[in-house]
Amino acid sequence: MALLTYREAVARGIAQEMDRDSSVVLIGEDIGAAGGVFKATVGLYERFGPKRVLDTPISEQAILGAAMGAAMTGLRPIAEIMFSDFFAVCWDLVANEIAKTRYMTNGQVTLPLVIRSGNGGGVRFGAQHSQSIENWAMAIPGVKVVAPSSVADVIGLMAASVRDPDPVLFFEHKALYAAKEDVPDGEIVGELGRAKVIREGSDVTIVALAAMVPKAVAAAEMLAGQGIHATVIDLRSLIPLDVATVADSVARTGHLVTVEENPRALGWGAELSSIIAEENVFDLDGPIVRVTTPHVPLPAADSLEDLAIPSPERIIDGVRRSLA
Amino acid sequence: MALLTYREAVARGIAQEMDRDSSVVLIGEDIGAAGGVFKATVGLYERFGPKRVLDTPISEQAILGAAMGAAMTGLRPIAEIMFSDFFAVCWDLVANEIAKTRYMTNGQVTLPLVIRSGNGGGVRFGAQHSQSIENWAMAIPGVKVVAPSSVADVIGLMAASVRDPDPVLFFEHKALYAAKEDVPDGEIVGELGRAKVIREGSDVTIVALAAMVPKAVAAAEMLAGQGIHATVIDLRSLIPLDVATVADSVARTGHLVTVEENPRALGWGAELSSIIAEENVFDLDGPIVRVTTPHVPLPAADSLEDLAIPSPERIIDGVRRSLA
Amino acid sequence: MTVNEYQKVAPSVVTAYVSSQEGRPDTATRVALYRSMVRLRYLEKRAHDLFLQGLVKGTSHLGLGQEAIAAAFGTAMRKGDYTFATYRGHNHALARGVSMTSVMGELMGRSCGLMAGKGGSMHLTSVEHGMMGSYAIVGAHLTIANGAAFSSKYRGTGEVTVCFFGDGTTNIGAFHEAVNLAAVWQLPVVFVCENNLYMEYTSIFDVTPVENPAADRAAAYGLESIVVDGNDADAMYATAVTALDNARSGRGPSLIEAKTYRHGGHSRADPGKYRPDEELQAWLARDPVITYRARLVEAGVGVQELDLIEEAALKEVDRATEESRNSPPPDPSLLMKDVFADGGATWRS
Amino acid sequence: MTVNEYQKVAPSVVTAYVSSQEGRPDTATRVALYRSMVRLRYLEKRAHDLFLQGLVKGTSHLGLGQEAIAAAFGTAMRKGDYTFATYRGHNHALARGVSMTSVMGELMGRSCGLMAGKGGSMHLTSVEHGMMGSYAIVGAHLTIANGAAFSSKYRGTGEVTVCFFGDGTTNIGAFHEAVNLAAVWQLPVVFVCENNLYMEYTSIFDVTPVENPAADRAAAYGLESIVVDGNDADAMYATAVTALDNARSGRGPSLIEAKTYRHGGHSRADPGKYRPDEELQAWLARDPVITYRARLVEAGVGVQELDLIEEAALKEVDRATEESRNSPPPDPSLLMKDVFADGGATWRS
Ligand SMILES: Cc1ncc(C[n+]2csc(CCOP(=O)(O)OP(=O)(O)O)c2C)c(N)n1
Ligand SMILES: Cc1ncc(C[n+]2csc(CCOP(=O)(O)OP(=O)(O)O)c2C)c(N)n1
Ligand SMILES: [Mg+2]
Ligand SMILES: [Mg+2]
Repeated sequence: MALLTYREAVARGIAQEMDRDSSVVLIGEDIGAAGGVFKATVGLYERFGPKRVLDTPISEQAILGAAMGAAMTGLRPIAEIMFSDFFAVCWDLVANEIAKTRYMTNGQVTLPLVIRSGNGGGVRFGAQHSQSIENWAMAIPGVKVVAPSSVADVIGLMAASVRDPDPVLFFEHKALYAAKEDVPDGEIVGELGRAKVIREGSDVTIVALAAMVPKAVAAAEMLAGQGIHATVIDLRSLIPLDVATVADSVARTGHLVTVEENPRALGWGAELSSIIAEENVFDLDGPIVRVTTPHVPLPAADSLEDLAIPSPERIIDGVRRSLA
Repeated sequence: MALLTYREAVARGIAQEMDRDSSVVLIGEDIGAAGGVFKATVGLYERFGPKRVLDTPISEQAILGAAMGAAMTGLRPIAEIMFSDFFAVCWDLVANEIAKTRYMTNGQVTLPLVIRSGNGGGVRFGAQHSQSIENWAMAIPGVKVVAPSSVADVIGLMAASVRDPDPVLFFEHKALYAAKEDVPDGEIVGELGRAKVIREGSDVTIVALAAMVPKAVAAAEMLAGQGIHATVIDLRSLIPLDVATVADSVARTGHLVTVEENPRALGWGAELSSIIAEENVFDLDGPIVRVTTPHVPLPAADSLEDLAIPSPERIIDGVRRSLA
Repeated sequence: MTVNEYQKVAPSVVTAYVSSQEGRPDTATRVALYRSMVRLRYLEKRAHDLFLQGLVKGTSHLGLGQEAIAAAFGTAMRKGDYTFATYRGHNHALARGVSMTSVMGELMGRSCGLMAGKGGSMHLTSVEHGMMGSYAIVGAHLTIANGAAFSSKYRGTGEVTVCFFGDGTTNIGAFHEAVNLAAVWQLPVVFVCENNLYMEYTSIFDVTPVENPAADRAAAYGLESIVVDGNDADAMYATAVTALDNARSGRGPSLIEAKTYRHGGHSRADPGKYRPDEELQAWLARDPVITYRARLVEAGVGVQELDLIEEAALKEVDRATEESRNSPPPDPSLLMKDVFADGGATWRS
Repeated sequence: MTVNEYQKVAPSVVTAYVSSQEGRPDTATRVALYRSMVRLRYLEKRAHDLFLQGLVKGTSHLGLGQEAIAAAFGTAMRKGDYTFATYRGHNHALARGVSMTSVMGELMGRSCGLMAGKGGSMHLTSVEHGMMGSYAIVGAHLTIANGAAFSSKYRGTGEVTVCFFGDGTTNIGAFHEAVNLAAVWQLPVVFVCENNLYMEYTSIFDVTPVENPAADRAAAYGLESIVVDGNDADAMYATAVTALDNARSGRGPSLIEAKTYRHGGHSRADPGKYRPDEELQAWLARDPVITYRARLVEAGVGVQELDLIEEAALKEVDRATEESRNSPPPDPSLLMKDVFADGGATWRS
């Protein structure tokens, strides 16, 4: 056992895979000697050297292009896009190239690569450095989308992502980087596409992702005090999407509440809601309620940002609306 | 009255607004003397000259940046992104700059601009030139999203978009450019955010957009022959989203089917479905069914592309699933 | 010189670029170059005919007139080297040894196509031949080519990556990022700008502040400025050999600007009327295939040998046409295949 | 010269760039330049203190050491001209006349802030002062600056747009597209690269294949290569006057590379330890504010006059600090305001 932060877990997960497989290389801005702006790659440059840990110019398209071309030809690159908001300057590589190439080439090209990125708000960085853009990725056929909430999952899902033969977008949550947990020593390898039931309760199913998971748990604890027993599910990945775990739970509870950090329109909760509304509508005993950030850019001021992002109180309110 | 194609309507709508307002300028690739690759800007260069109709290098970021900066300082630019797939190379300007600036500046900056683009599939252009990306835009707070299905709406909604004080993404459907309709002479000005009920029926509500509208109408006609009476609603814009018109109809029919050209995950139908499932769940007499392209990139071969994009038959099948 | 003046005199200006006496290939190589060019030419002409017959669906971008560039690199490259091309990539695929049938089949959306119709004419890919893809978003593939070159360098396997693109591509951001990173990382990559003087319908001179859109940018990346006559297969071949050798020997990337001209419009729908007739005529007179034939004959290559090459190419095209016509459309099951490496498209459980 | 050698000798190299004798501003202007620099310096120092006290939330990027550039342009620009800056934009806002209270209030997320806290330190905007925004995605604002410049040209209103950015920004695609389009359209825009030798934590020399990341790219756009000592307010002012005049007179855009250095880390969280101590010391010795004070005294400006300027600036900072501390957080209703021009955030009916 070791007490690790979420950010240390990133470096440990990467190191575990770089140790195992010499085709794994790391590409990004300030990730080398500097250890990354979130200090999530500290020590990797010292350990694996400049041949495997490569600093780049500020050229996100070039970073993702390099990762893609390397993955086509035998490597397993891990690219960093520093803040997930910056995917907007290189979205072409994700949406048009990396995601589509296997399909367009009728399976000739395989792209085992990981793009990791600091995602999400709550750190007062303002509208251009705080977005939750895992939904942008979910809308693109051909990529997998992972967003761990726990320190152990960071390692396990990083390993699973690196070993996965498909391109994976790996969203690290900025507000969780300092979170600490005890994790087992030795190799940790997770599995993509398996949601985690964090606590069980028979009254309502609350589904959350990344930094919303601890908030959902907090809400569930407060609800328990009020006699309402919630199941909390951590989705962990959006693609593959573990609908079965959610549907099973809804079959038992009859109520579904999704908790999303993203702005309202077209968050992943919409997809989940539409699936349940199509396939499991007769299991429902009340409306599916989505708790999200309102459909606005994120404000910088702490007082406003705290109002924007879902809080345990707003989750409780959502649960009450579903149960009403 | 004049018989016009959808592509001619684009030019007529733009000309109408350029005639009226000298602050309207047109910026894009090959839009000048060449009249645009879809021939949707034919005649504008001749009529308004090189000062108001500006060809650019292949530099989509520079195009949208120029539009934004011009809109900040008194102009009303219309920028063209040739194929909507290319939004991926300039998404930063849309998602991070244009959409957020009014909010971030606490209302200091107003951005009256239109970005028009050829959107959608059915023309055998393959995965990188056929996407329906209006959903990418819908997910970004701060932009309006318009996608006309009829020739008259092209003119009316173009006028409304140019006159709107907010940034509007205007999606022209490539498969509709050759469609013809009689339209009235004289000025035509529409309204953003008002869906159009195209036909009324009491059994099911079918909601569609752009090129899916004629398919939904065809399906409704076939269903009528089988004794099933469908209301068909053309959303016309995704932001603002006319939920009220849809909800009213669902209250009468009890059944909702959305018809989306986009790949399944996180299409606009998901948002609409989640709204109805949250706010109008007790109006529903069956599951909300989403008919979409499967969650795959679009194949180029005609035979495969036709399988991918929703057909009247698949819409009918969706209706039957909702009614079952 | 104004833009129009330049365009008018372009052919003679271009001739002045040539320095093909040195490094001129030997006769066997020159015959191989001719054979390659003829194959490309015949396939493209047939593709045009088939389009007129409604058999090539969607779009297609012919490389008629630009054959010398693809042929020279195809001939100079080694097996295992990587090619990255654009939507205008038929020439480049063929020049790496991809069969005519699989190219033509793809254009026609048939199951004999390189990707069984799933990609289409703009995305020709044959990993087996080092043809690592044709890309239809301007600029992106320059960045991807870097990745392949980086991989070769990392693995120490000695392949060179060659990346072809057009003049218009030099104005997009990805061009800048890609050439820059290649220079910083000293990658074994050769960037080849086929300057055919036009983007889609707009002259490159109207929207570019320098005369040589690629070569005049080379210094911005610490690279040498290289301009070559793209219609001269000998000059192209010599240039290719040098650049490939530099890359393979660890001397880093090159950026080459080859002056050329497309005989037809930008894509199938375009008659190319925006081009002054005298300009077109002047360039047609510099047809890389016809002029090269004359040059070979002058150098003593037998006319019969050249005739045979042409006949063989024609037969190959006929056979490919036949095979493609007879090939069925792709199996419907392909729609849901190969989104992911498990072969399927499943995104949820 | 290797990278490290260059960095070591950088200060003396930089001194050699100066040609400040010609076009040296008159005394009144020089005093104004000094006043401006002192105001920027004092505000940035205070911002740093307030951050240490936990009053500045989120991130912030100080321009300590780079004051001469903002001050020179702020002084040379006319009312109505447009400024576009980066997240490192406090200096540029102040230099255009924005009040200290509204800058500091924004850093502290208070309702007296320029945008009442909705934007934050990285997005300072004051349309009233021609401060058209601070942008936090590297590169984007160069393209937006073009739009403002185009608008001035179209409207015939004669404003000039000035766009500031860092050395690292020259490697991103948007830089290329923006400078290129400005050159093609001959826009009245001045691009000012503040080369402070570092991106976030990485030396620009480690990831750039040319020595002068902006100036060595100018020729790629048909522009003149301009390097200036960014720590010399006189040289900067003369350069600004020339570039603004060129733009205003229809002679098109300029790309200026100003060599400078930031005294602190990249952003609030960064102690800047990656920088060799001798390099830092050499640059601190070239502090633009301190050296300029000495130069003015040498030129006969009274010490008392300069003392008064400093005292006034300090008072202004104290008052701004007080006002900001006392300013309430933004009204919660602002959360849902001004997504759209109707003042609200309604996206559905
Ligand atoms: C990012 C992007 N913008 C625009 C286009 C549309 N487009 C396709 S080809 C082309 C012209 C390219 O010109 P050039 O690079 O000279 O290549 P050529 O077609 O002449 O071979 C354009 C504008 C595109 N495919 N991608
Ligand atoms: C597209 C993009 N990539 C990366 C970043 C992260 N980032 C912020 S500032 C910075 C360094 C910029 O360096 P430079 O342009 O030299 O400006 P300076 O900070 O030195 O003023 C980086 C990499 C960003 N904001 N946007
Ligand atoms: Mg071209
Ligand atoms: Mg810098």
